[in-house]
Amino acid sequence: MLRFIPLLPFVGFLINLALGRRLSKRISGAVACLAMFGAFLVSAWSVWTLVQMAPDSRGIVDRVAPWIESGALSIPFTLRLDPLGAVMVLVVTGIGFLIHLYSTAYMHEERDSEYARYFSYLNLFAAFMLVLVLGANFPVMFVGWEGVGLCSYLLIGFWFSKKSASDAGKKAFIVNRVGDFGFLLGMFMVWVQFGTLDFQAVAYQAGRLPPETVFGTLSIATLLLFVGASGKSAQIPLHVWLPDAMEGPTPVSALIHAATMVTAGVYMIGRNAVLFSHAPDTMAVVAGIGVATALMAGTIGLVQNDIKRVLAYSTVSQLGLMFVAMGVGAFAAGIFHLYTHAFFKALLFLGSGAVIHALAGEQDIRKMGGLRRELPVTYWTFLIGSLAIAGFPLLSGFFSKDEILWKAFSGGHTTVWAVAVVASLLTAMYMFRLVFLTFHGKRASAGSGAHAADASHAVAGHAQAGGGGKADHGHTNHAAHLHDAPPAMAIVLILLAAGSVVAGYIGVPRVIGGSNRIEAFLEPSFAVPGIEAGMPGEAAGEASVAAKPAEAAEAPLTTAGASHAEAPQGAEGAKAGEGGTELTLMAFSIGIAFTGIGLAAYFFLNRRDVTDRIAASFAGVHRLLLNKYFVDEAYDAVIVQPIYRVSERGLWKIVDAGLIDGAVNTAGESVSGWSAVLRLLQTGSIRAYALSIFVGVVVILGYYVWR
Amino acid sequence: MGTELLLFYLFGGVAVAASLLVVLGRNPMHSVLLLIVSFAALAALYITLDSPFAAVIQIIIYAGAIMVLFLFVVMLLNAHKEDEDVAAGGPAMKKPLYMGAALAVVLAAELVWALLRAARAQDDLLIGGASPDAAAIGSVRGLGQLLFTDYAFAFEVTSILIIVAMVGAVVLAKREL
Amino acid sequence: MVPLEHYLILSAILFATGTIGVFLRRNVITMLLSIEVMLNAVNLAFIAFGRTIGSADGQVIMFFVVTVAAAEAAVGLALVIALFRHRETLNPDMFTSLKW
Amino acid sequence: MIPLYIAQFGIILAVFGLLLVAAAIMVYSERKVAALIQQRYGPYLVGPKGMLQPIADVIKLIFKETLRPKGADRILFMLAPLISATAAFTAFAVVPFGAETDLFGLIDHKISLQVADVNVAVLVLFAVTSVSLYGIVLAGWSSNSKYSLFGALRSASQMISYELSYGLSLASVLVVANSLSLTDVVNAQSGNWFGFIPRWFVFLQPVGFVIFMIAGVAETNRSPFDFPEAEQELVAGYHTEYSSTPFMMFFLAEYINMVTAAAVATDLFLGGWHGPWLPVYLGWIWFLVKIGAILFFYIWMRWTLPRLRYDQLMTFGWKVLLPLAALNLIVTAAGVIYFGN
Repeated sequence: MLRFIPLLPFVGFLINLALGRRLSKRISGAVACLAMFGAFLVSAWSVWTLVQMAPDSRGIVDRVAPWIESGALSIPFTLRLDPLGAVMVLVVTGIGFLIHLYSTAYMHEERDSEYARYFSYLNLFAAFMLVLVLGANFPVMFVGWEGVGLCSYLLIGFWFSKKSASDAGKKAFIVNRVGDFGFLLGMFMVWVQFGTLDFQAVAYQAGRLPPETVFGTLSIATLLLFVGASGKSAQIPLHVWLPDAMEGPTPVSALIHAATMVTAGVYMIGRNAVLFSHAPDTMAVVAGIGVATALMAGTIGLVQNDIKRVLAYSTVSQLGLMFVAMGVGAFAAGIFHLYTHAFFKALLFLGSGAVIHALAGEQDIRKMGGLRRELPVTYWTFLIGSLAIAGFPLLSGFFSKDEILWKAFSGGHTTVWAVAVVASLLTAMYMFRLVFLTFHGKRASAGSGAHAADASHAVAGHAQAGGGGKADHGHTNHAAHLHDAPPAMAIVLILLAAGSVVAGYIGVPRVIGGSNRIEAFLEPSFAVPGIEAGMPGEAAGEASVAAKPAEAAEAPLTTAGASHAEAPQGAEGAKAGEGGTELTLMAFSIGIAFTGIGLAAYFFLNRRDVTDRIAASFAGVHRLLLNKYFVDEAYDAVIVQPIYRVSERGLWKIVDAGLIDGAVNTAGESVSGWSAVLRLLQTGSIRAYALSIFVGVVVILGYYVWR
Repeated sequence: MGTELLLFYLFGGVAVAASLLVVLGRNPMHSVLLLIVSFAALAALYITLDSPFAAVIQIIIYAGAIMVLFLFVVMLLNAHKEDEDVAAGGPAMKKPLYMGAALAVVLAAELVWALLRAARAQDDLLIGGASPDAAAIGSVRGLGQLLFTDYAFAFEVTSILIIVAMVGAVVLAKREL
Repeated sequence: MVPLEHYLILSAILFATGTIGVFLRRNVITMLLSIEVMLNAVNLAFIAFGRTIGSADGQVIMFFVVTVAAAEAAVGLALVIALFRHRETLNPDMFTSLKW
Repeated sequence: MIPLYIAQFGIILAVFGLLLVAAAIMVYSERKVAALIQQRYGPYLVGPKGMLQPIADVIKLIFKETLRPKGADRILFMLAPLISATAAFTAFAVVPFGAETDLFGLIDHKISLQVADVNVAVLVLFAVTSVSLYGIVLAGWSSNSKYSLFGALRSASQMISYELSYGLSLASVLVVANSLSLTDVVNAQSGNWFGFIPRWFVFLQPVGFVIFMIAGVAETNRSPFDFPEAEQELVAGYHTEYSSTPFMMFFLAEYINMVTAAAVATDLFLGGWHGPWLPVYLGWIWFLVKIGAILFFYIWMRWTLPRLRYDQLMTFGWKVLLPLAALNLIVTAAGVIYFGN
């Protein structure tokens, strides 16, 4: 049954691929959307069946086919749905479907063939993403992993005729290669260590080991895996590709580069929770990187002027937060935030898409302003999204983010917590800077903006990354007069807004009367698997036995593992004790959110002059932030240029032109030379040929005679 | 024994003489006819070898079909005499050819040697002593069974070969395609 | 019963005769004839062997050889006719345009 | 009690003589029948009812001068008629014309009434026929005249073309008789079906018989297939240039070939010497009767039917007769397999 979840989008992809250029927009769009919707229904159904099962033995397995069988290595192509996967699947198919719907309107101005191409890519992405999520072992997941990488490349470079777009695509692809390399190595180490690649088997065996106190195999493996994760999820130092990825169509940014694909890293760590929680060093690294990324991205986001780039950096920083959660062992919290974030970040991107749509491809927020009245739907939905991400009380973002912060604090990582708090403050600030600059105040220069858009459109390719008027969207024909999102978009926006409001309520913390249902739901996925790992009985028994010391050792680290599953009331007691602190922290983070909003209001709504003055006085810092800490430049200087030089001077001029071509040419010339000699044998006289044959016969026979 | 040997020398001599004349004669027509004679002699030898079927085949197919074909061509092109050394190579061409002829003699020697050795090797795998019963070999029935069981595949392939040859001959000889 | 060797020597002589013909004659038809002579020599050897070891395989192979010879003659003569049509000669030394 | 080889020799001589006589009779009867059909008298001066006419012809031919055209190939020109005649005689060697007999106790054990009882008789017949072709071809080529050449070419191609159908129709009979020896074939036709229908293969193989007859006519270059000596087109075809004895040999060969063909047809299809009322040792009478009938049929055809066109002949041979014969053979083989003889 599970196999149909990825299969449906894949079929849609095939259809649009095969006869896309013959189908009308309506049909190809319908095909894609229906495929996604079907996938959504199937996954909803299977999740429902999953929920029916006993809490700690939830899991649906679909053995599609034996795949790689070689000696000890046996990798079946198996799909498994467990609580973690369930959340991801719902996010991917549900939000994926909404974004497909949105795209039908957003991409409407493309040519039919382009339109079909877009949707075929989108479907393909969904298929691969679902394989990634459902894969029951590393290689299957890796298939999805690479597949989504490919689709991301294709979709970022969708307008490949625009150089910046194709460059961004290549950049994303190459940076992801680095990460994937790490992933592969990690996979190999896991294989060497455990002799299996099935997630549950690995988790089971890892659960039996004591957590590494010293830096050892597990740490290396997990670190390598984390490299992969950070590549896919744009963490330092591999975060550079994500902002550029905004060259792609906005729905793509929403789906791939905000909601689903970039969270694959987080998901992967969650998938290997047991493994990671046995490698404290790695966990520390994860937390550190995460928080650093969150802070850095937040600061950058504060000064960017491209609406989508701001969102991109916000995505990066949110991903950072998720990694913090992972790092402190609050896997459930991380996934929870991933889930809520999918809603409001998709919402925000689509909203920005609506804005860009309305402004004829204008993306520079300095040229916007006062759109509140022209685009009410967009405005309100966008506002809700911003509030949610800023952690406004009782919106989804509030619960998830607060959960992370609390877990970090209660886990004893106070520094991490502190930085994370700052990051969330920044989040509130840049988000509302965005809101105010875009929708409030007075219109800076709408017409000129539109015209600039047209101009820049006419001069394709002049638009460099980060520049204004990047003409993401192919509107040319409407000028200053604005129109709100067309119905398809509007519906999606409203749905997502509703989602961002309510999505959090499956994870209301206990202290405020909620029963953190999602956590309870997710925990089994992070616990050391028991029977359902498909282990023989007695092995399962000793598994549960072996699990205990492991958790005991984990205790200082995290509240992960089966502790909840085993002794909820004990956990309750513990929580009751901590309750006061948690409430305080909650109040504190609420305060943070409001502070951020207020500061944003002060700086970007009332006192723009102050802002400019600050920016002027801290010109250096400002330029630093504006140029994203010069990371790209650094990479260019440290990695790209040397490689380029070596390739040009050494590999090309010497190795290729010198050795290889030389060898080939010499071979060719020698052949022609020899044949010039041998040509003399070709007298063209039949009997001469016969004679030569005959001599051969005589000689050979003679050899046998005189032997 | 004596008569058989006598027959062998008689027909063998005829065959060799005829073949030599075929090879040395200058008139293609005569060559063709002499070749038929040598075929006939060989057929006779086949009969002494208890292979009447082979003999008859030899006559029917070789003498009756292939040679008629040659005869036709000779008659159509009426190449009475083979043209003298107007060859492009001219005398220069001759040397290697005489060398080839000389080599042919060498080859004959080598062949005799090799075949005799093969014959000696043959002796130990004789079936049923020095002279197996003639009926076993001579009977057309046995031959047919062999042909359509063990050699069935080869037989089919031959038929394909024949078809290809037919088509090829037609295509080649057609004046304009 | 004539010993096998006699037949073998005879066939060797015939074969050599055929080869001589291939080289001495300046007439494509005669060359083809010589080739037929060679084929017959081979047939003789086969049948003689088959007789000696008392199996009919020799004759079967002879049968195939004959068939192949027929095919060869058909195609070869067709070629001869085509050549004669273009070159007005049967002298193989005139057909030297196979050269570069 | 005379030794065997003498008996054999006697038979050979008898066959030889009989063939000569038969040829003479054929010449005579042909002219008579022709006259009959054309409402003439035909030969009637020489001997009673002109019966000695053939002998007169022979004598005349023998005493004529032998001419050899300029530029004719001396050897081959003389060789050709010999080949034809020899082949004609040889062909009959394997044709049995009577039941096995001990010649009224003259010899100790039975011999069959034929020159040589080869177990591949039919194939031998073929071989000889294909050789007899050379007589005609060589005659045409060696006499260095275009008429002869054309006649030769025609007869050669015609004989080759029809030999295939000839062989196939014959093969189907062999399949039924399950033997290659003509004697066995004949013996397979002894007895009757339902007591009154003789088990002749003509009833089993009607199609084969028709094909065999037509092909036989073509093989013997008789009208309506007598292109090799189509008078109106090629004077006298391959023997245009011949005179006196050589010519006589061709003449002889032609008629002997007819007789042979008739004999073979009789053996294969008409049950050879088997027939009602007569004792077995007189079977040869039946044989002669049947041959006579077939020969009369030949002559009859010759003087009744017009000559076709050459291309028609070829088209008919290759596109009608050959496929038909092949089909017939296949059907026959299937039947034999199905009914198991």
